[in-house]
Amino acid sequence: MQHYNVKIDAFEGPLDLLLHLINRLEIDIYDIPVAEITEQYLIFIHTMKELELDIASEYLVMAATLLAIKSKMLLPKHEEDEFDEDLDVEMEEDPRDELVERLIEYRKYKEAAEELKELEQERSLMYTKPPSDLAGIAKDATPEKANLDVSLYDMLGALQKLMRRKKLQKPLSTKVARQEIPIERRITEILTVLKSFRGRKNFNDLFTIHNREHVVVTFLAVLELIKRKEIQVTQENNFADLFVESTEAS
Amino acid sequence: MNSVNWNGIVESLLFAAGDEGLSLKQISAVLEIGEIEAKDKMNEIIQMYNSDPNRGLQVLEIGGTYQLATKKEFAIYLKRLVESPSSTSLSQAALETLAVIAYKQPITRIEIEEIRGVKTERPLQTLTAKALIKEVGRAEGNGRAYLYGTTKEFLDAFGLKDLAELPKLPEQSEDDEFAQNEADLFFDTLKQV
Amino acid sequence: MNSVNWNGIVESLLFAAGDEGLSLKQISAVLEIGEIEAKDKMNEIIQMYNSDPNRGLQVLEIGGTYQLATKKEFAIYLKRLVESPSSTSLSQAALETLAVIAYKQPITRIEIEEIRGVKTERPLQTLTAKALIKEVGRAEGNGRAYLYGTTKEFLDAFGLKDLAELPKLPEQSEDDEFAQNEADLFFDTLKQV
Repeated sequence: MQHYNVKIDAFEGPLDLLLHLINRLEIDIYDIPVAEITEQYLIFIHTMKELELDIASEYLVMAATLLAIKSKMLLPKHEEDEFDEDLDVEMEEDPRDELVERLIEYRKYKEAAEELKELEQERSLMYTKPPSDLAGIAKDATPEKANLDVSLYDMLGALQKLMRRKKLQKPLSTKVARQEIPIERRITEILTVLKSFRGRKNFNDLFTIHNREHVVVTFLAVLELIKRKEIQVTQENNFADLFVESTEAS
Repeated sequence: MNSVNWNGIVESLLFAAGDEGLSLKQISAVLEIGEIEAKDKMNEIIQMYNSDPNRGLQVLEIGGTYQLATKKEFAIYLKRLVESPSSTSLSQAALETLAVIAYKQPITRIEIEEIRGVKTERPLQTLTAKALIKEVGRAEGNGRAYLYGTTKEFLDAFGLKDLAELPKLPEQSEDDEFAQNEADLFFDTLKQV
Repeated sequence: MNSVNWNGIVESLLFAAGDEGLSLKQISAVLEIGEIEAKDKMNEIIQMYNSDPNRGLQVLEIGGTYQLATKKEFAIYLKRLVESPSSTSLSQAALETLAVIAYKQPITRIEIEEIRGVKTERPLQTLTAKALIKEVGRAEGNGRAYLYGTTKEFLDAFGLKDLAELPKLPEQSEDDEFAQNEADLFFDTLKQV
């Protein structure tokens, strides 16, 4: 039995998960093999349970629905004994119908969401500017305290426009100046510090510069040094400070 | 110059209005011409911007207002200079919810949840805060649930003139056709028996 | 077109740069040409705008930066636009300013302008005149600039009981990583002041 390495939060709900299974198993959505899909669906849910992930109740409701459909499908079909005048009726009574309808309806909007995403991306290629401040032009058009015909939505809308607007980068050179600190260099620096210190140094003291990049690089350098067994890290007890020393010095 | 310089005037107006945009009403008021004439002028001007490759700008028509924006093809240069906040990037849940609302508005939360098959409170909050949707009324009947619809900001964020410009929903008819064929096939099979 | 469309590129760059303008250094970096060549191009472009009566815009060279602005001769139309009765509702500039103040108060004018990227005197006047904002104190440090905050009238106008009732911005909800970046951006902008 195949295992799924897919996270449940990769899905937008049970319908999305079902569509995924249908695609994956290359099933005809109008003729879903309920037994098979139910089994796959349940495997998925069980895996989630084993991983002790929270499963939204909707997923469980869908599991029950699938089982109900499956059992209905197993009931003997009397219609087959009858004449073909009942064929239409028989088509409508397929226990899968409602689910199929929901899946198709949902799929429609899932696809529409994709199109919206593309539109949004396209829109983001077009830059706009804020309204100019015309304070100098209109002299004494002092607005009085009139009744305001604005809502919170208007304000939020204006704020969104502001957030969407792109901001000019300060001097172009700041971007260039922010080059990465090579880990090798930081490793050498840390070793030099530890060796000259001749003893244990508080781990926190290694972080001399408080910007994110420096902290990250320092941390990576420490990990690398531990791996190379060039330094040793000790801790007295839980939650106590960490101490670092050069293995060479000790 | 003995005639009014419409192009120059409109360009300066649009520039000053920025992303607030100008309505036809404002344009016709400032130019002191009728709205129909103003509309013709604006169409001419839109055309002029689009057809002139020397222009880095274009006039967008969004939700009943005109606004200036840079042409798409120059985005690569702008990206070298301007921080892109990518602020409108929405989660999949929010996009789906927005799609349902855009096509089915006005619609209640429950109806949206029926279509999506999941709880939809969080995406609704996000979309409201981003001013992409708003409460547009209350449903009849018990509960009198809020009805949601899209906003002008929605049109702007997706570059749409109006709701009619939304991409066509993946047509049901195709699916139906497909189903029809299937059914035909089914009948045919039976007849052969 | 087989050659680079300098005019189009520069127009889009200047437009997006807005009030902040562009230095020769920035222009030459984006266009990947030398500063001398860039300067020649800019002079050509300034000439082009000035000589074309169809253009409502001009390129100003102020303190080493280039920026787009409306031509003086169209100021009367801009005046008409500003004074045309948009009456009861607030301009986007005012709404934006109000939103920034509502969420970031107390805040100075300089900080607001840093966030909005444009001068904000007039919106502040409008909002003060409408009693939606007021001076709530003075900032520490040099200049001791006025700090602005919202008023009780603001709460009334927007139907809020108190400021805590302001809708949470998407970036304020912790579990949205995307939104978090956005918030960082927003706050970084502030820190730069």
